[in-house]
Amino acid sequence: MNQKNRLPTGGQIDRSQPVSFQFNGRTYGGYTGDTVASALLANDVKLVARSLKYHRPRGIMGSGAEEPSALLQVNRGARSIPNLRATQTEIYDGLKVSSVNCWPSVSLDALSLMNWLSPFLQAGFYYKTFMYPRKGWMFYEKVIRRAAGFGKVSSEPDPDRYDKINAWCDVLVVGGGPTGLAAALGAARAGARVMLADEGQQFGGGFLRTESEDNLQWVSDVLRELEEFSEVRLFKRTTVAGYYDGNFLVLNERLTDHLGNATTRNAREKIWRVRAKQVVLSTGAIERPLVFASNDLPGVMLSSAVSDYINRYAVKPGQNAVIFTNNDTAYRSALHMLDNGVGVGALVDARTEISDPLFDKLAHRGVKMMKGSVVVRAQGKKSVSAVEVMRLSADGKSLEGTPEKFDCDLLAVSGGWSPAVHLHAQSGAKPVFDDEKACFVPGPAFQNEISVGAASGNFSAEKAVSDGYQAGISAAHSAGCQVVDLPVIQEVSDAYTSEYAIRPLWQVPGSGSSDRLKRFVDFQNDTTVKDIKIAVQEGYQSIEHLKRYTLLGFGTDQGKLGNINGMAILSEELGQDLIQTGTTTFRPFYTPVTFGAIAGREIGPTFFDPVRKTAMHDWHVEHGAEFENVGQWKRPWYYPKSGETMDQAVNRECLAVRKQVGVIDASTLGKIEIYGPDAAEFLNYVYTNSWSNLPVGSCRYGLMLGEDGMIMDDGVTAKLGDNHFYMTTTTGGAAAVLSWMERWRQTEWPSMRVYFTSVTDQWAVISIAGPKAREILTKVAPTLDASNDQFPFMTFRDSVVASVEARIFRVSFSGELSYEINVPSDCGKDVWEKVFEAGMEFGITPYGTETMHVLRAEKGFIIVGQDTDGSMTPVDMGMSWIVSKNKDCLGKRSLSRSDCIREDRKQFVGLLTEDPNKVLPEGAQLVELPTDARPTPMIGHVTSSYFSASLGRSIALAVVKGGKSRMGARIHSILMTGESVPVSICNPIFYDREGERQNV
Amino acid sequence: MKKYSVFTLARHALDRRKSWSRAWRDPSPKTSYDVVIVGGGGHGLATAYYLASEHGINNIAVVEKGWIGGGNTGRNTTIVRSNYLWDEAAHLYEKSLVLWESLSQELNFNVMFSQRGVMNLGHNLQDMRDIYRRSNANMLNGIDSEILTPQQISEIVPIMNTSPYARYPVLGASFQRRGGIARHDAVAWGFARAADKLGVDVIQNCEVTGIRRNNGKVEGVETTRGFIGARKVGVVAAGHSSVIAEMAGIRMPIESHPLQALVSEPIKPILHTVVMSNAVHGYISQSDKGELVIGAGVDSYLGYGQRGSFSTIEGNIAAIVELFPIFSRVRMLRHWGGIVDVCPDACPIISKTSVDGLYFNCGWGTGGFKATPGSGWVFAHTIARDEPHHLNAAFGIDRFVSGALINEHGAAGVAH
Amino acid sequence: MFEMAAMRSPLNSLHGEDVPHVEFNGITLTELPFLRHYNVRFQPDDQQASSRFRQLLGFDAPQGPNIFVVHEDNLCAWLGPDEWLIVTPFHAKDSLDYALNEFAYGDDFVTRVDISAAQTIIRATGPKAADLLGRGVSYDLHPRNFQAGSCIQTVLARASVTLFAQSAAAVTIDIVVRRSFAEHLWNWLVDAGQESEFHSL
Amino acid sequence: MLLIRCPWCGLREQAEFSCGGEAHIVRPLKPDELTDEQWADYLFMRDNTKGWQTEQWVHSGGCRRWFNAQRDTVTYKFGISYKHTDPKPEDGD
Ligand SMILES: Cc1cc2nc3c(=O)[nH]c(=O)nc-3n(C[C@H](O)[C@H](O)[C@H](O)COP(=O)(O)OP(=O)(O)OC[C@H]3O[C@@H](n4cnc5c(N)ncnc54)[C@H](O)[C@@H]3O)c2cc1C
Ligand SMILES: NC(=O)c1ccc[n+]([C@@H]2O[C@H](COP(=O)([O-])OP(=O)(O)OC[C@H]3O[C@@H](n4cnc5c(N)ncnc54)[C@H](O)[C@@H]3O)[C@@H](O)[C@H]2O)c1
Ligand SMILES: Cc1cc2nc3c(=O)[nH]c(=O)nc-3n(C[C@H](O)[C@H](O)[C@H](O)COP(=O)(O)O)c2cc1C
Ligand SMILES: [Zn+2]
Repeated sequence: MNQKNRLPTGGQIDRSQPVSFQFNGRTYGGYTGDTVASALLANDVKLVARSLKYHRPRGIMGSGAEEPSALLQVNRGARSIPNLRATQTEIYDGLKVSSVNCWPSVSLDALSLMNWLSPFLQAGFYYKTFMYPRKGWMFYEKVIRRAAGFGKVSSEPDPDRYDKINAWCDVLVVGGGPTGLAAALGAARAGARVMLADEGQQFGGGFLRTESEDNLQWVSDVLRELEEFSEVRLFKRTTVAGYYDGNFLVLNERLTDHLGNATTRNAREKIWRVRAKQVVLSTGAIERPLVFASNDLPGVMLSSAVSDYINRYAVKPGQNAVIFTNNDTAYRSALHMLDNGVGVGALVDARTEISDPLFDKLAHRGVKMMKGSVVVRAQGKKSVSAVEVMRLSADGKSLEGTPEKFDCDLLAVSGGWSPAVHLHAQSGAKPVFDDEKACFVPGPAFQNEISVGAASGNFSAEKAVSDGYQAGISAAHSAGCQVVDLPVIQEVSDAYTSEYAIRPLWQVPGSGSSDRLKRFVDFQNDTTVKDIKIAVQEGYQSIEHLKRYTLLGFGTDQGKLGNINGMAILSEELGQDLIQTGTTTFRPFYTPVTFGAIAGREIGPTFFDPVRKTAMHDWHVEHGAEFENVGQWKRPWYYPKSGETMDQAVNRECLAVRKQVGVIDASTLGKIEIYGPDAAEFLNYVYTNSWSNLPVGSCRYGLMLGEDGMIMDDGVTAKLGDNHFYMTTTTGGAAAVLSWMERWRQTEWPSMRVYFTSVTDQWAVISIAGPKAREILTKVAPTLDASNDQFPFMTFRDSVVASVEARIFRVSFSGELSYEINVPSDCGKDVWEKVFEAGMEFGITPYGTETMHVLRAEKGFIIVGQDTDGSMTPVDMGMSWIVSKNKDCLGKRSLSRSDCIREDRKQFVGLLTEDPNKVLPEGAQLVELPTDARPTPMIGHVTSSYFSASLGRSIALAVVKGGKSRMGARIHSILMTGESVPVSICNPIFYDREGERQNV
Repeated sequence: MKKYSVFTLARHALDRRKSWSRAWRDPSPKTSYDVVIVGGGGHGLATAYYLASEHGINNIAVVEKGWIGGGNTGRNTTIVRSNYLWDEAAHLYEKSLVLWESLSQELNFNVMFSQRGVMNLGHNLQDMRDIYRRSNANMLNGIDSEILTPQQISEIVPIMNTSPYARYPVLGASFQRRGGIARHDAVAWGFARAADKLGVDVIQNCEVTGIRRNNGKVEGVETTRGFIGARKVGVVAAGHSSVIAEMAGIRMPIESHPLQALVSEPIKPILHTVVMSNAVHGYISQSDKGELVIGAGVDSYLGYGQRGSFSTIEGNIAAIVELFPIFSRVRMLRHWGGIVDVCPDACPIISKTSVDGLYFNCGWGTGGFKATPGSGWVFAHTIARDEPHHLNAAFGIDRFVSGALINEHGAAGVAH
Repeated sequence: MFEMAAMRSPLNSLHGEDVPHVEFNGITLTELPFLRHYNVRFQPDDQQASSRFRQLLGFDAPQGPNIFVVHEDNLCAWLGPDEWLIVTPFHAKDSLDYALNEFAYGDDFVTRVDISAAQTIIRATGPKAADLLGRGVSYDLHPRNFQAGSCIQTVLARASVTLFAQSAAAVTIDIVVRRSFAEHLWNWLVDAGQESEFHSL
Repeated sequence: MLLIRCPWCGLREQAEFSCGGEAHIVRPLKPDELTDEQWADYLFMRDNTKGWQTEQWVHSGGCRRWFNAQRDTVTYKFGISYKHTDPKPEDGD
C-alpha cells in the first residue's frame, strides 16, 4: 500500500492497524485513526469532488466540521450515507466512499462545461429566466432538478437502530480542546456532575495539531484524572448540535460508524437530550480562508488543516508549499511543514508590521518572507501548480507592482480566526464584532452559559488552559457546588507564544490578469465575489437578502468558512461596518444530524405511538378479529369467518344482534367517577340537560358543548349515589373530556366540591345486545332480577356477574335490549369468556365497531366526530330537546348568536337512495339537481352510510341545509366518478322508530 | 427597469460593463400616501401591487420593520393548493391558485411555481370520510381533485411506506395535481419589483409603532422613521397583527404561535410530489436544490420568538421517517420557526375595522403562503372600494360575533 | 355456580400465565401484578378528615409533593394537593378496604376509588435501572435528585406513569402504569434494554 | 424545551405540561345578559401579548393541576408560577 505522502513517524494514527478502503472504486491504504481526508491525502489524492453549480474540481480544504467541499457518499446499499465530510469520516477496513455530483468521474466531469456557462449562471439568474411559455417552468424544472443535490439516499430502509436518552448535569462542557479539558477538570474537582463532549474521535482539540509532546502528555494526564471521577462523563464523536431554551442541549453521539463492518449490538447513533445547569462553551475557533482568484483549487488548504494533517495524521498534504496569511497563526504551520519535509517557497503576509518571534526563524530557514503582499491568484487545472503574488497597497484596496510567480502544489491560507460562536448564538445571545481581532466574539450571555478559550476570541494556549479551568470551577459554583480551595492546574508551556495580530483582509483586490477569474466566498454553493456585487447592485443588500439571493451560507457547512468573508465584502460594498451588516441567524444544528437519530426508537408498528389494548384483546385476536385504530386503541372492527368478506361479516353480525344477541367489547369508552356534594351542579354546567333530579340508580344521556356552542362529546352518565356519578365519554374524547372538566373545576369554579377520577382502565365493558340479552344476563348474574320492571331501561344495578362484582347499565346504542356489564379489567377476559359461553345456546355473536356503527345508524343515533364536525349545534342535530331552558351551561349562550339561529343551517336527516342497493360513499356531497356546471352549490353531505341488512337496503345519515323541513324531498349526490345518485330526505331513525325494542 | 428575459441575461453575461439595476428602489418615506401597507411580506407586497395594477392607486408605501419577505413568507414550506373544504375558503384559494399559474409572467419574475401535485394522506376511517367529503366538494366547486388508493399512492410516490402493518397505515389520499410549491423569497421579491415599477415605495427597516386616528378615522402611522400620513392603512403583519391592532385599540381573535420547519442536506431528487399527513403530522417536499423541506406542527404556547421546541421537531421527524423509512439516514441541516397568527376557525380575516380607513388582513396562520396573490388581490379590492370583494365577504371580523365561522379545522384537513 | 374469576394482569399474555420477568445488562424488569390500588381524595386543610385518616390508617398522608410513605403493608404517595395513591398487597386488601370505607363514610367530600384493575406496576431493578428509564423520562433520576422515598408523576415513552424510588441509588424503581399502556411500556423498556451501553447514574 | 415550575411539583420539563393560553379570562356570570359582541369578546378576542403575559398551564403529565405562570412570549423565559387561589403577582422582570 503506497502512501506516498505518509510521514515515517509521528501522528495519532495507529500504525499497527493498517486499513484498506476504496475511493471511487480504487483501493487505498491508511491506518486506524485516519479520516478519509487524511488517508486520501496520504495517497496523494487531491481531487475529490465537483462543485455544485459550476462542477469545478475541488479538494480538501479543512480538517474538521468546516470542510465545505469534500462531501462524499459513504457505503453502498442499505447503509449508504450521503454528504459525509471526508474530514470527519473515519476509515476502517472495507470502507467504500465515492465522489458525487460528477459524471462519468470526478476527474472527467461532463458538466464541468457549466464553468464556461458561468456568466449566465450568476446570482439570481433563475429568477430572470425560464419564465416563458407559461407552463414552461415545469419543463425547465425537470432539467434543472437533475443537477440538484449532492449524495443519494439509499433505496432500502435503514437497518440500524438509534438510541435516545435524557440526561441532567451541573456543567456541560462543549469541546474537548485544552480549554474544555481544563474546564471539565475544574468543574469535576469542584464536585460537579460534568459532561464533556467533543465531536472528534479524540480529545485534545488544537493540541492535536501541535508538534508538542508536552501538549499531548498534558491531554492524557487530564483525561486520566477526569476518568477517575464517577460523576464525569466523557463523550467522543459527540457533537453538541443544538442549544435551546431552558439550557436544553441536544448532543449527537456517533457510536458505530467508525467501527465499520465489525458487528456490534449498539445503536448507530444516540441523541442525548441534556439539561445542563451551566454550560461551558469551549468550542474553539475556525480558521478563515482568503478570497482571491481561483482560491477553490484543490491544494488550497487552511493552514491549521495543514498542521493537522502533518502532526495529527502524519501526512504531508503537499511537497512544495506557499503560505498566505494575514495573521500569526500560519507561522506555526510553516514550521510544521519545514520540520516535516514540506518545502516552503514563500510566506506571503498581508501585514507590513510583523512581530512574530518565528519571523526570523523562518527567514533563516530559507523561506522567502514577503511582507505586505498577497496571493492574487492560484494557477493550475485540477490542482494548484503555482501562485501569483503582488504587493498590497497601504489601504488594502489595490495591488502594487508586478506579479511574482511561485510554483507550489500546496497553498496554505489563513485569513484569521472566527470563534465558533454558533451555540452561543443559538442559545439566544448575540455575538459582537471585535475590531481588534477582526472577528465576531460572544456577547453577553442570554442563558447559563459562558464561552472560553478560542471560542471567546482568546487564541493563546496558555490562557486557554487557565481560563478554562477557572470557567469550569465557577460554572460548578453557579450550579450549586461548594467550591473550596482547589489545586492549580498544571500549566502548558509554549515555546513560540505570540500575540494574535491580524490585518483584516476580506478579499484580495482584483488584478488585471485575475479579474475574469472567480473568487469564491462560499465554496459549497459556488458563491463568488461577483455574485455578491450583483446582489448589492440589484438591491439585495440586507445580509439576509444576500444569503437568500446568492445562497451564501446555505450549504451543509452553513457557511462556517464563507459567511464572515461574505458579510465583510457586503459591508465593504455598502461602505458600512461589519457590525451594522450583522450576521445571519445561527440555527441548529451545528453540523447536520441523522433523521433516524432524531426520531429515536419511536417509529415503526410498535413504537410510533403506544398501542392500547383492552383486557379482552387476546380473545379478539384468537377469534379472528380485524382491528380498527380508534385513537391509540385497537378495537375489533369485525370478525370475518373464513371466506367471508367484510360486508358479509357485518351483515351477519347485524342480523345476529337484531334477531338473537351480539356482544361487543366497549371497554375503550372513557369512564370518569365524579364525586362530591356539587357533582350534580357541576354536571348541569358541562351537560346541556339537567342533572338535578336524576334518581339514584338511573342513567341519562348527556351532550357536551364547547363554549362556541358546538357539540363536543356525548355519553351516558349514571347516578351511583347521592354525590356520586359515573360518566362515560366517547373513546376518542376520554382524555379531552376529563381535562375539560378539571380545567373548569380548577380554574373557574374552584369552590365547587367535586372530584374526578379516570376509571377508563379500571373497567372492562362487555356489552350484550339483542332480544336474548336478558336470558344471557340472567344466566351469568343469577342473583340479579333482570326483569323489565325491576331493572328498567336507563337504570343500572350492582350485581355479581360470573362471580365478579359488576356494575350493569341497561342502556342501548343499538336500539335493542342491551346491558353493559362493567367488571374490573383484570377479570375482563374471564367474564367475557363466561358470558360468551353462556350465550352459545342463544347464538351469541361477537361484533365489532362496524356493526355497532350500522346498528346505531339504523336508529339515527349520532357519533360525535362522524356525524358532527365541530360546526354542528344540538339544534342542528335535531336535539334541541336536550338543551335545558332553565339553566346555563357551557356553550349555551353561543346558540343564540345570529348565525346559530338561521333556519337554513345544515340539519341532521336521513337519506334513502332510490336504488336500495346503492350505498353512498361517506362524505359525499349533496346538491339539488345534478348538473355539469361548476361550481355547483352544495346543500349538505353524507355523514354516515351503510347497507342495512335488517332493512334489506341502504341507509344514510346526512346534514342538509334546512333539511328538517324538507322531508321527502328529492335531492342528489354527485359522486367522484361523476355519477349522480338521486336520494330522498327522510327521518334519521330508520328502525323501530318508537323505540320499543330497547324497552322490552 | 429592464425586463428580465433570457436575452437581457445573455447581454449582461456577454457585456461585463453592463450592470443590473435595482429590483426595487430604496426610497425615504414621503410625508403622506394614499395608502400605507404595514408589513412587507408576500401579502403586503401583493396588496400594494394589485392596488396599483388593478385599482390605479399608485401613491402607496409598503413599510416593513425588517427586510421584505423576512416574516413567514421567508420561512414557510411553500405548499400551494386550493383544495379547501368550505366554499368560501375554496373559492378564495382557487382564485389565488389561478393567479399563481401566471404569476411569473405577470410579475416578470420567475417564482418557480412548480405544479407537482399535493397529496393529503388519510390514516383512519374518519380521515377517509373527510377526504371524500373535501374532494367531492372540490370537484363540485370546479377545483381539480382526485382520491387515491394506497396502490395509486405508491405508484406516484414509491418510496412511501404504504404497508398495511404500519402503526397508522396509509388508507388513501386526496390529490390535487395543480398544487405544488414555489420559491418563497422570489414571491416577495417579484411583487416588490413589480410594485416598485408601478410607483410603490417599498420602505424597509421602518417599524410601525402607532396608528394615528382622529374621530374614528385613520390619519397615518407612526414609525421608527417618523410619522407617515395616509388616507387608508392596510395592516398585513401576520404574527404581529395583534400588536398593531392594539395600537389602534382593536381586539383580534388571534393567537400567535411558533410554527417550525426544517430542511435536510441536499440529496439527489427522489421525491417529486408534495406529501402531507395530518394524522402522523408531517409534510414534506423536495426543493429544486435537493433539500427535503419539512414542516412540523405548531407549538402549543404563544411565541413571538421565531423558534419553537425541539420536541416538536422530534415528533415531526419520527412521522417523516415513519412515512419514508429510507430517509432515516438523511441528515437534518437546519430548523427554524415562524410566528403564525392563528384564528379560532383557521381562516383569515380580510376586513374593514371599526376604525374608518383601517383594514386588516391577518389570521392566515399556518397556511397563507398559498394565498399570497389571491389575498393581495381581494385585499386591494377591499381597500380601494372600501368594501369586500365577494370572494372575501365571508372573511369579515364580524363573523366572530355572529358565529358564522368557516371551520376549516378538523374536517378540512387544514394545515399548510 | 361460577368459579372465582381468573384474574389476568395486563402483562400476563406476554408470558403465558407467569409473572413477566426479564433480565438484561444487569437490569431486571418484573411485574408486580394484582396489588390493590386506591385513589384517595380529601382536602388537606380538612382537619377532621386528616385526623380520621390517621386514626383509621395509622399514618399521615404525605403532605409534600414528590414523596411517598410506607406504613406496614401500605404505600401512600402524594399525587396532588388533595389526591393520594395507596397501594397494598392483595392479602391486606380487606383491612384497607374497611379502613377506607370508614374514612369515606365520615365526610361527603372524601372519596376513594378502587383502581386496582386500572393500573399495574413494573419494577426495574439494578444499578443501571435509572439509565434505562432515562431513555424515556425527562426527570432527573440521579440518586442525588431522586432519593429513596421520592415519587414522581411523569411521562415515560408517551405513557403517564408514577415512579417510586424504592431504594437508595435508584437501584429499584417501581413504575405505575395504566393498564392499557402496560404492554406498550413493557415492550418499550425491553427494546430500550437492547442497547449495550448502560451506565450507573 | 422549556423548564416549567409547577407550583406543587417544582421544576419539570415542558413534556409534562400543556398550555392553556391567556389567564384571567373570567367566564361571564350571566351570559344571557351579554350582547353578541360582548360574548364574542369573551369567547374569541385575546390580548395575544408580545412580551410578559400571564397564562394558564396544566401539569398534565404530573399532578394534573392547573396553574398560572408568567412568561415572556419573546424570550420564552418564565417568571413566577402561582396557584389560582394565589393573588395575581406583578408582571415579570
Ligand atoms: C414554518 C411555516 C410553514 C408554513 N408553511 C406553509 C405552507 O406550506 N403553505 C402555506 O400556504 N402557508 C404556509 N405557512 C404560512 C405562511 O407562511 C403565511 O401565512 C404567509 O407567508 C403570510 O404572509 P404575510 O405576508 O401575511 O406575512 P409575513 O410574511 O409574516 O409578513 C408580515 C410582515 O410584517 C412585518 N411587520 C410586523 N410588524 C410590523 C410593524 N410594526 N411595522 C412594520 N412591519 C411589520 C413583518 O416583519 C413581516 O415581514 C407556513 C408558515 C410557517 C411559519
Ligand atoms: N494562536 C491562535 O491564533 C489560535 C487560534 C485558534 C486556536 N488556537 C489554539 O486553539 C487552542 C484553544 O483551545 P480551545 O480548547 O479553546 O479550542 P480547540 O480548537 O482546541 O478545541 C475546540 C474543540 O471543540 C470541539 N467542538 C467544537 N464545536 C463543537 C460542538 N458543537 N460539539 C462538540 N465538539 C465541538 C472541536 O472538535 C475541538 O476539539 C489552543 O491550543 C490555541 O493555541 C490558536
Ligand atoms: C423552503 C425553504 C428552503 C430552505 N432551504 C434551506 C437550505 O437549503 N439551506 C439552509 O441553510 N437554509 C434553508 N432554509 C432556511 C433558511 O436558512 C432560514 O432558516 C429560514 O428562511 C428562516 O430564517 P432565519 O433562520 O434567518 O430566521 C430554507 C427555508 C425555506 C423556507
Ligand atoms: Zn405538578
